[in-house]
Amino acid sequence: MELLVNSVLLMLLVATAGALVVVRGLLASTMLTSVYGLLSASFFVTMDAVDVAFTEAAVGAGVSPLLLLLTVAAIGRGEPRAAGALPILAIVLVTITGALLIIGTLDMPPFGSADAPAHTHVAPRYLQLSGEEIGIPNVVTSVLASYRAFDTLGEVLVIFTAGVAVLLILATPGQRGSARPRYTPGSHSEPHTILQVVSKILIPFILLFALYVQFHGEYGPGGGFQAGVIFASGIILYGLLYGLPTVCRVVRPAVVETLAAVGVLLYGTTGLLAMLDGRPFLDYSVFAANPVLGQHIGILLVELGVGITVASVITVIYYAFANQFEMAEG
Amino acid sequence: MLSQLALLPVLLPLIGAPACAVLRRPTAAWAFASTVAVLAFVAAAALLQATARQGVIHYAFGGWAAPWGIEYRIDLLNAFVLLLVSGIAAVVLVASRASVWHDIAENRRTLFYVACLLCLAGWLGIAATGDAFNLFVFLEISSLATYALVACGRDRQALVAAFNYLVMGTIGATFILIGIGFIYMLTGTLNMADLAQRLPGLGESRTVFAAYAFIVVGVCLKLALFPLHLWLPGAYTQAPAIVTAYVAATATKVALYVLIRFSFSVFHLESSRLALSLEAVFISLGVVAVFAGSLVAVFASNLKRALAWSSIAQIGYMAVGVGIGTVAGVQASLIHLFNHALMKGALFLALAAIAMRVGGNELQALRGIGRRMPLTSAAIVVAGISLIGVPGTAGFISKWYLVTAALAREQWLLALLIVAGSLLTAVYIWRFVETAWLDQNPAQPATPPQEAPPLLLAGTLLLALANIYFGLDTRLPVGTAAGAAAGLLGDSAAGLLGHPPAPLPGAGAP
Amino acid sequence: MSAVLAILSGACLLLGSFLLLTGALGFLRFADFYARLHACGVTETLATALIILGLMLLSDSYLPPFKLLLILLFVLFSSPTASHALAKAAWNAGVRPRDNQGKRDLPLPAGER
Amino acid sequence: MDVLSYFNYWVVVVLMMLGFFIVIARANLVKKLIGLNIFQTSVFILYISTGKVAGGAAPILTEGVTLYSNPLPHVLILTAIVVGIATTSVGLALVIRIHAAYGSVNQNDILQQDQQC
Repeated sequence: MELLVNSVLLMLLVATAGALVVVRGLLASTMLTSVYGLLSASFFVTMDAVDVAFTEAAVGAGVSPLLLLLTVAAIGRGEPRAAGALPILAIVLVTITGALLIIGTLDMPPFGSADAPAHTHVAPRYLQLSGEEIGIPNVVTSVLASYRAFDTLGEVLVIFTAGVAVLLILATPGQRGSARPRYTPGSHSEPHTILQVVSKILIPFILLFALYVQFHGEYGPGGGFQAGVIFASGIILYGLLYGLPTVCRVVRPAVVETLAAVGVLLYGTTGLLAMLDGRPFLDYSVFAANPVLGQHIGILLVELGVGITVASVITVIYYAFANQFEMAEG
Repeated sequence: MLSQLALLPVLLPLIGAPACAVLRRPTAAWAFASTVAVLAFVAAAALLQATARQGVIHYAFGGWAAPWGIEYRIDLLNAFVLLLVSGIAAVVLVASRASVWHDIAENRRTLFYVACLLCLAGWLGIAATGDAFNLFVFLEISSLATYALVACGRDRQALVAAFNYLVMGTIGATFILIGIGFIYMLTGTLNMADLAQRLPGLGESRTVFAAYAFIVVGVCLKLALFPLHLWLPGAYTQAPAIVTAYVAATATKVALYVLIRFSFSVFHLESSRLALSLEAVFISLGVVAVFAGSLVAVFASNLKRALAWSSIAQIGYMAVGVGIGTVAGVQASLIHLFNHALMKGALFLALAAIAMRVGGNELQALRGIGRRMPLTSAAIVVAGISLIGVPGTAGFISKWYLVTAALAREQWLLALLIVAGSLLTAVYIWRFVETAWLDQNPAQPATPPQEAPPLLLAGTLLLALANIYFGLDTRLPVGTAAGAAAGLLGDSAAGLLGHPPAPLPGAGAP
Repeated sequence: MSAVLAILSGACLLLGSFLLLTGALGFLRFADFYARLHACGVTETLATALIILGLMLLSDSYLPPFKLLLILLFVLFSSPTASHALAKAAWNAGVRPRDNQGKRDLPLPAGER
Repeated sequence: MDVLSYFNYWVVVVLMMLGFFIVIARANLVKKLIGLNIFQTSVFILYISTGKVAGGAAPILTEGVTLYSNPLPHVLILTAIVVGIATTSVGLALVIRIHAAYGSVNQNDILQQDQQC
């Protein structure tokens, strides 16, 4: 049964990717990308990677198509063009890469086998000991926020870098401050009454759900990153329906930009506190006499830092992109 | 305190970048970023001294022991690259103010320095880490920041260059990710030291071969080794002047470090069946890169573009050193890594000054520049003859060790080609000398000297003089490189060359 | 008791899946944009509701049905709204209802654009 | 050799090739980024497939369950997904600026315009 679901999902993925090769319109490609994200998220669920599936659903099927749509809106759909000459070089390169990949798979441990080295060397400790060492049920969160917390700091820094990079690239010369949207009332000609009413009902719950995901990540799938994305999506939904100027009055760009840095600093400071006590960076045992409690506090703080940065950076990126769209319109 | 030293060079820019973003005034951001870079440099110098004295320094994040947590294992090679990168970054950032104020619009300056610090954090994180996946994460931090910095160039072509860089860089990073995934499948670990122990036991696994191939191709994309160099000329030429100096002297060096680290300390290339074929690949690609890069540089009409192509040629020399694959070869490669950073740092800083005064780096516009900006032009010449490899300069030392390493393997032709490549270098450096002093611009009356702003000039001269200093006192690069290469190849025979790895004269040297 | 529940739940799931299938068929076969939207928009809401109901009946504790109920509420709000947004966007973009063969635009009642 | 045991990996290889092909062969810059996205996502699928243990449960400790799938690839891919979206957003920002500067997002048009001046 599992095998059947697996194969069907994989075939759908191949079909989507194939369609992406053929389709030329940007709007259709964007939709297919979203489908691809959703399908891969479903596949991750069948592979027991619930946290990853959650993230991929939020990012692959949500944020990245949204950014693509905003881009397409700003640059126009463009005319689909007929294919040029057969891209021989591309075919050769791709074939070589594919051949190399196939060669690489030949000596791999078979799919799903429990005695593969990947499942016998480092990972067992996480599964066996994280219960008593960290004391939270979600092993992915344990590894993410404690055993490999430095990687996660790097991850937060990556998303922070993305925010900085987008602002740096899209800041229009001559404009004071960074990419601040202009306040042009009535840039949306038509009110979306039904959508606005429904979203007004939903947005509080979206934000509430984000908080649930944020603080429940130790027990179930979820955590700072997913929560941040969901929180930002609430803000983005508001922005899409009420216009950029309105959302900017509610959630000020300057505040969000500062919060992006604050999240990283919160993470970093959590790590630094251990150093002040002479222990290694990100050693949470400094927070409480009981090491398990210390881990709890540390993970809570660190995840909060992740959530704040992710929510702010995604909002900042949305502001910057939507601003470009409004400039293209006006 | 000492126990925290291993982390300090990385941690400073890593925490410094978000802190810098909170600053509102660009001048404050510049001062802050420069301070952070200088402090990181001091920390790296102390770290190098500590590693030279007591060997490998371990640092386990979060207190979790090695294969389960992330670990820094700072040996001489890590410390050497950390010192070089943070040193160049410190000089360039301190010197950058005037040029950045000239090139970058006011509302972008603070973010510009944040991106610079993020870049630095990424590079230092790559150079310090002992975990394969952690390396990938920091690689992406530095890459993303670099794309944005390149896109800040004044011309619209900068945007295209940045986009191409982004696409190729991401392909490279994804290849590295595939490679890491393969070796993780086979060994179950991501820790480099642990990998090094477990990989040889796998014998002739085709998956190991594919993993190494993907990692090498990915790293070579970042390294811009011919023929994977396509992003480099555009990115270097179109980036803001100061960014070129910042990136050219560091990013490819870090990529070379990654190549060496994976080849010799993770995959143990020297003892593998792959060694022979890879030797041929690196040496031949390296030699082609030397000639192709130099030839394009000779005919380029823009000095910045010429030097960008020259970087491709110089990367070729480093690849040759890796290809020779002996302790001497790797040592030569590392020495050249160090010296080339000094040369290109000085050259591109000087070009930044010229771009400020003249408005561009077209050779045609540089006529008579030797009289208008005598010190800056002199710095170009000094760094240029170092690039050629004239005795008495740092470049000579690199070439010397490279030729010696080739001869030790009885590769006569290779040695000859290395020397011949230098002659081509001499041609394009001569073209600058000719334009700057001999070719008077008839339309333009003799203008009074108009030197670069003081800090920029100081940075340029410091790096140019470093080229002379390290041509005469070679203990720091040669000694450290010898120790690092010996450590990599697990061979204590480095002493044969007469350079014991340990003693380091004041690690705070420029 | 549990047998009855199982049969009930199975019936809900089957009916829901069948409705989804008809929706998909309509989406493929109908003539114009609005008819297609109608086909999948209407069936989807009911089908999702039935499937969620079927899953709720299967569970033996209180928390999962409660969560499913929340999801159901969310779907009941969001799915018709999404259909509405799509239809409105299509209208604004100038898509007009077509005849049964999908060959030409239908004439609009007087007073409409 | 059991063909089925490698089926997953081979499909993933096909996905990667398709994504990689879009990146190289398509001249539209947005399309290139989409291809990059597909390429990266396929690598994620490879990693996650590695982490699967047949008959295992999701790595959330539950009483009575002894066999879990490997959590480590999940952690790595969480990070990699973030890297992916970061790259996409920076790339799209560049595309918007390129469109403003050149009036086109087609690689060939841009190349042509650059050569003219």
